[in-house]
Amino acid sequence: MVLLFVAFISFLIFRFVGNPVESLLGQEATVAQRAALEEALGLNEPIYVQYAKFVWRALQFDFGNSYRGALPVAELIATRLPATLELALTSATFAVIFGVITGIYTAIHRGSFLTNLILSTSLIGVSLPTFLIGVLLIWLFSVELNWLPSFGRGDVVDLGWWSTGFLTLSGLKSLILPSITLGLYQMTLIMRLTRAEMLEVLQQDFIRLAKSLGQSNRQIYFFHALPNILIPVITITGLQLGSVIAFAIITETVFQWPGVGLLFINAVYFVDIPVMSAYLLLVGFAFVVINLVVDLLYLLIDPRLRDSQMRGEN
Amino acid sequence: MSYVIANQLTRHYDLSDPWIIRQINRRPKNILTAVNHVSFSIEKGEAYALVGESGSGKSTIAKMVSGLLKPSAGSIHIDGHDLNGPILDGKATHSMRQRIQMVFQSPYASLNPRWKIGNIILEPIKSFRLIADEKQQHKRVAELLDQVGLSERDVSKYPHEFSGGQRQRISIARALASQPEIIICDEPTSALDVSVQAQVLNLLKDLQKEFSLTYLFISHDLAVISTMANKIGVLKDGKLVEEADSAELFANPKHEYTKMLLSAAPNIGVYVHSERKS
Amino acid sequence: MANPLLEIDQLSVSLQKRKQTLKAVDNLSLKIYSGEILGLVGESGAGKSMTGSAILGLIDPPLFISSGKIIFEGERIDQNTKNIRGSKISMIFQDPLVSLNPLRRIGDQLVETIITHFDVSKTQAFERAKSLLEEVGIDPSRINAYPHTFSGGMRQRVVIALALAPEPALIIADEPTTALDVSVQAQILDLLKKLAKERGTAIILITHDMGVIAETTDRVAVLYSGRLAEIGKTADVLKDPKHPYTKGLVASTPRIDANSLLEKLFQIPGAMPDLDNIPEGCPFHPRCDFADAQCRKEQPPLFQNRSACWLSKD
Amino acid sequence: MNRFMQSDFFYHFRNTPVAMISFAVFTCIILAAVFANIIAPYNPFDPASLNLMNGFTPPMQANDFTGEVFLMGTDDQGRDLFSTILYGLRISLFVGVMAVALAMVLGVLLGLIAGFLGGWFDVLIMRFADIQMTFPSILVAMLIYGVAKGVLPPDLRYEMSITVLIISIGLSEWVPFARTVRGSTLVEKEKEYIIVAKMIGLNKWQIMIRHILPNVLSPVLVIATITFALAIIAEATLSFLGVGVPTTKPSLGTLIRIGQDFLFSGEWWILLFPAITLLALALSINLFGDWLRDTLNPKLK
Repeated sequence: MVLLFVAFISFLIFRFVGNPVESLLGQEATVAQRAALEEALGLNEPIYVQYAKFVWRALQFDFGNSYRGALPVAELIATRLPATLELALTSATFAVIFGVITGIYTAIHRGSFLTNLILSTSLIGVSLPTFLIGVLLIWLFSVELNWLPSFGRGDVVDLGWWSTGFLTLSGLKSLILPSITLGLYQMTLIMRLTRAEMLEVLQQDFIRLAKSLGQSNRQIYFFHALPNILIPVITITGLQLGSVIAFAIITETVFQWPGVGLLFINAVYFVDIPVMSAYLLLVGFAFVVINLVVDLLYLLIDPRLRDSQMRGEN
Repeated sequence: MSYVIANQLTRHYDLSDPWIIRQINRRPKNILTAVNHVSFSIEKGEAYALVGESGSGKSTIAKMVSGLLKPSAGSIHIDGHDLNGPILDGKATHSMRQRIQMVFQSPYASLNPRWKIGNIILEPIKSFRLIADEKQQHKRVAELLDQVGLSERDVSKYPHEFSGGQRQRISIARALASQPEIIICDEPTSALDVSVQAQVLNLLKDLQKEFSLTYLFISHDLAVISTMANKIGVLKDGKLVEEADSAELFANPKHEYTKMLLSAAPNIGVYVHSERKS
Repeated sequence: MANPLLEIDQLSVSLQKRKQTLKAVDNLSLKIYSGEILGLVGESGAGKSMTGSAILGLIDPPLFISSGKIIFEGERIDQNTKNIRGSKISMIFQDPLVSLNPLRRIGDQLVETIITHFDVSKTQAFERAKSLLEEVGIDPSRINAYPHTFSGGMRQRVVIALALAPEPALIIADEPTTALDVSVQAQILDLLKKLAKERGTAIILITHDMGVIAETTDRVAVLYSGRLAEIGKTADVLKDPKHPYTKGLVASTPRIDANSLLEKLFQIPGAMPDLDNIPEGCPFHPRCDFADAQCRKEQPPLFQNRSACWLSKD
Repeated sequence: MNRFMQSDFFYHFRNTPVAMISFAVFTCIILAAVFANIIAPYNPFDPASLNLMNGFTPPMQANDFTGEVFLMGTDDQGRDLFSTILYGLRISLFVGVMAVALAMVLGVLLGLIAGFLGGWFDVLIMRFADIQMTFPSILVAMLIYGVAKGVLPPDLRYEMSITVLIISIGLSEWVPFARTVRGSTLVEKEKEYIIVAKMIGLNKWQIMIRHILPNVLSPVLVIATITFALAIIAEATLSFLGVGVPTTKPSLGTLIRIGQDFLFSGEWWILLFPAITLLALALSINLFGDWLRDTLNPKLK
């Protein structure tokens, strides 16, 4: 459902924005040339047929050719995807681990010095645009200290169709700054959410009951509170994971990281429609997959949902 | 003929999944019958009470009598007019609406927190176009406030400046503003403290006498009902299981459920009674 | 008479608002004996729940205990509550829908509480949990069910079983039946009476409902504006109230009676004052028909261990 | 007004230094931007006043050729950085305010109608919002920007770029408004004062505008402050990426983009001062918004 809708939007963009015939042929083309190309691209067929064909081709990863460079879009994306996925994965892991830990810590130790420090830092983190974090990190670690590379992926190893930067020292070094840049904002979000949920759960009656029954803080935090904050945290984390892929656009621009984000921003710049719509579909697809995983995790955690699913209720 | 006649009132709620999901799971429609063939009648100037526990359908009946909800089957006649009848003339529904007003349980949710008291009470007067002249309108608001035991100075205050009991008084004043003949009281005192509850119940009694109002009283509290209603209907799972004059019902309950309710209801009378007898 | 199980001695609970110190509970003294049900009755804001929380050490900022002692089995517990709380004193809350952890099986919650307090194996704890469920009238075979599968009244029974798990000497029940239907309320109150009688557990029943007090408690303490207005055997207090507030309360409570329709209810004018607006002298004097100059100036002490009213002086 | 001065809200404000300081900083920035033409020593948009010889003057140092001194130094074209930042602020703030206004009006209206009427309109709007929410707003803004660029004829692209930017950011931020308003509307419409309003015969629009709208606005205020910070950051980000305002009328983001290019050659001030300004702006709005949320939401008190 979501995918079909996203597909429809990207189809509309594909079809109606920046007339592809003109983009391909230029303004001086003859009428006959136009007709021939429209025929070739299938633009003379009814809209719904075009849409069906678009979806059908998309299912086979056929998004047509990029206007610039005339390479197949699918191929372009395939070569760029590993870079983005590695970056996104690293920073998401970083964001989730540190976000949840600091979130719980700051909720439990309210008002302590470290908590206040973390909270005020996090507010700066939210207010700092991602690109500025990137630029400042480059300035500090690349220009002033000269510790880490400021752009690119470093050396990569080809594993068939996948090229990885995880296996070389320069690859790993190149990964550090971009993933911190990308993960910092998500981390603060996850942290603030975890903290807010934790504080809310700790005020519930069943926590007060557990407290009045003399259970230790450890039991209360981990046995009672933690499972109850997992659902919202997982939801947001899932959403953030998707955002990470999209936010990679900014990070990739700052660090000249050769991923799909950089591809997209260039596409926007040059109005390269097939690349834009394919990218949109890709991100939509990522979200659908993540949502599915999140839904499955819900069932694992919440018995109420499990029961209603089994009874077939909604 | 009785003033309010509810005849075979029935209300279903459709709790089923969308059609397509039902087809996939091969399950039938899930219909809840909240009110099941309930009939009762209220004489003019009488106070009739519906008593029942949660899920008995008493609030659904209140909504149907007030015209907010259409019955799935059955009919309601007020003063000989069918409430949901074919007279779809705008004026007729307007005058029907004016005749029936409601007082609700929550003293907090029943007043718009952003409105001044004066405007809250004035709104029905304006909406029903009862008084056109602005000076007369203000006079009427002051009069209404006085009738419920509040002061004219309160018109420019906001609801949060009042206590729960005072807010219920404001609600009552607003209900009176449209000069209704029937007031439906949906648990009007169950959110109030005992000492304040007595004030509100007494006020309702006084107003009933003064304006010969007809009350439909909805409550789960038998003690409250015994001080307010002269006729009582006992609801269980959407059905009327017993109906009697209140003296008769308390002295000589017939249905098992009524007996159970009476014995379960906490009653301070245990002690006060024995005092009287001794 | 035997030594009291719990003694509250001149307890005050305060809060700081702007620059005022407001007293939610003011100079309250009470004694509770084993095996009795003591009712704490009052209208909203009278300080009855606050008193319960103070006994359990659940007073959270901005509220604080500003003076007084709470003595349990001869030991002061107002400063150090950790070891007493839960093992000797349990609590039951108003809303059973939120007093159980929705994500944990009721058995797990019971077993966990039992293991916290007793040195028993998991299987032993499990058996004990089953017999507790049986005692409160729940089929022990449902031990592995989740809270959402129980009705409100059943859930309150589970909460009571939880409260019983540490085998406490005192249970504080804060409006335990307010959220329930009348018929279920009667069953829960019967259960509490049975526990007090069979186990010898003392129960403090906090409620606003004079009917519940009449039918359940042995002794009753009437609170007004955080102060004790009257205390005594339930039968005495209800039959022959000494304090004008209690008199008004009893007379304004509607009773199930074939004749009551004809009479008007007795009504006390006005309403209980807000915390920041408690009048000088006896807090009830603006609403009292018998108030004189002394009432307006001086706060009455408790006379004859019964009533805090100048009228009761002799 | 007197009532406001005595309210808890104002009392709380007076007793929260963070709220007061952030509000003061924010006010200063706004005033500086509004009166930029009075405060700024140069007009950076006037090519005649530029002297290329002044390029790359470090802050508070005399230029090697002309001997002029600039508070925050100059950029590559010899523009006085302080003046450029003030004028850039104007553009950033303008885009932010307009985008938030657009998002707010759109979101509040759609949320109110969807929540009150329910039915297919609700399903449609919320479904659309869900799907849009799955894409980060910056991506949505970029996409709208890209599409608009594709639709507009090339000669209009330059002139319309700020309008396009406002619309892109505005359309990408309406969802939180709509969701919140819909949520509060669903709660409010079940309340009994609404039932009374129905009983006295008010129509849907009267109920929506006169009764519900005033009661759902306080969370909107909080979201508006937070969205304002987001919009300013979004504008800076887009400009930084080169898809925002044109370089001839630089906003803060554009300045940072220019600054980044000269980072490696040691001209750090071109980056630093715009960055600090942006941070101060976003931080003060966020701090104030945070405080506002805590104060207006009694649940967290």
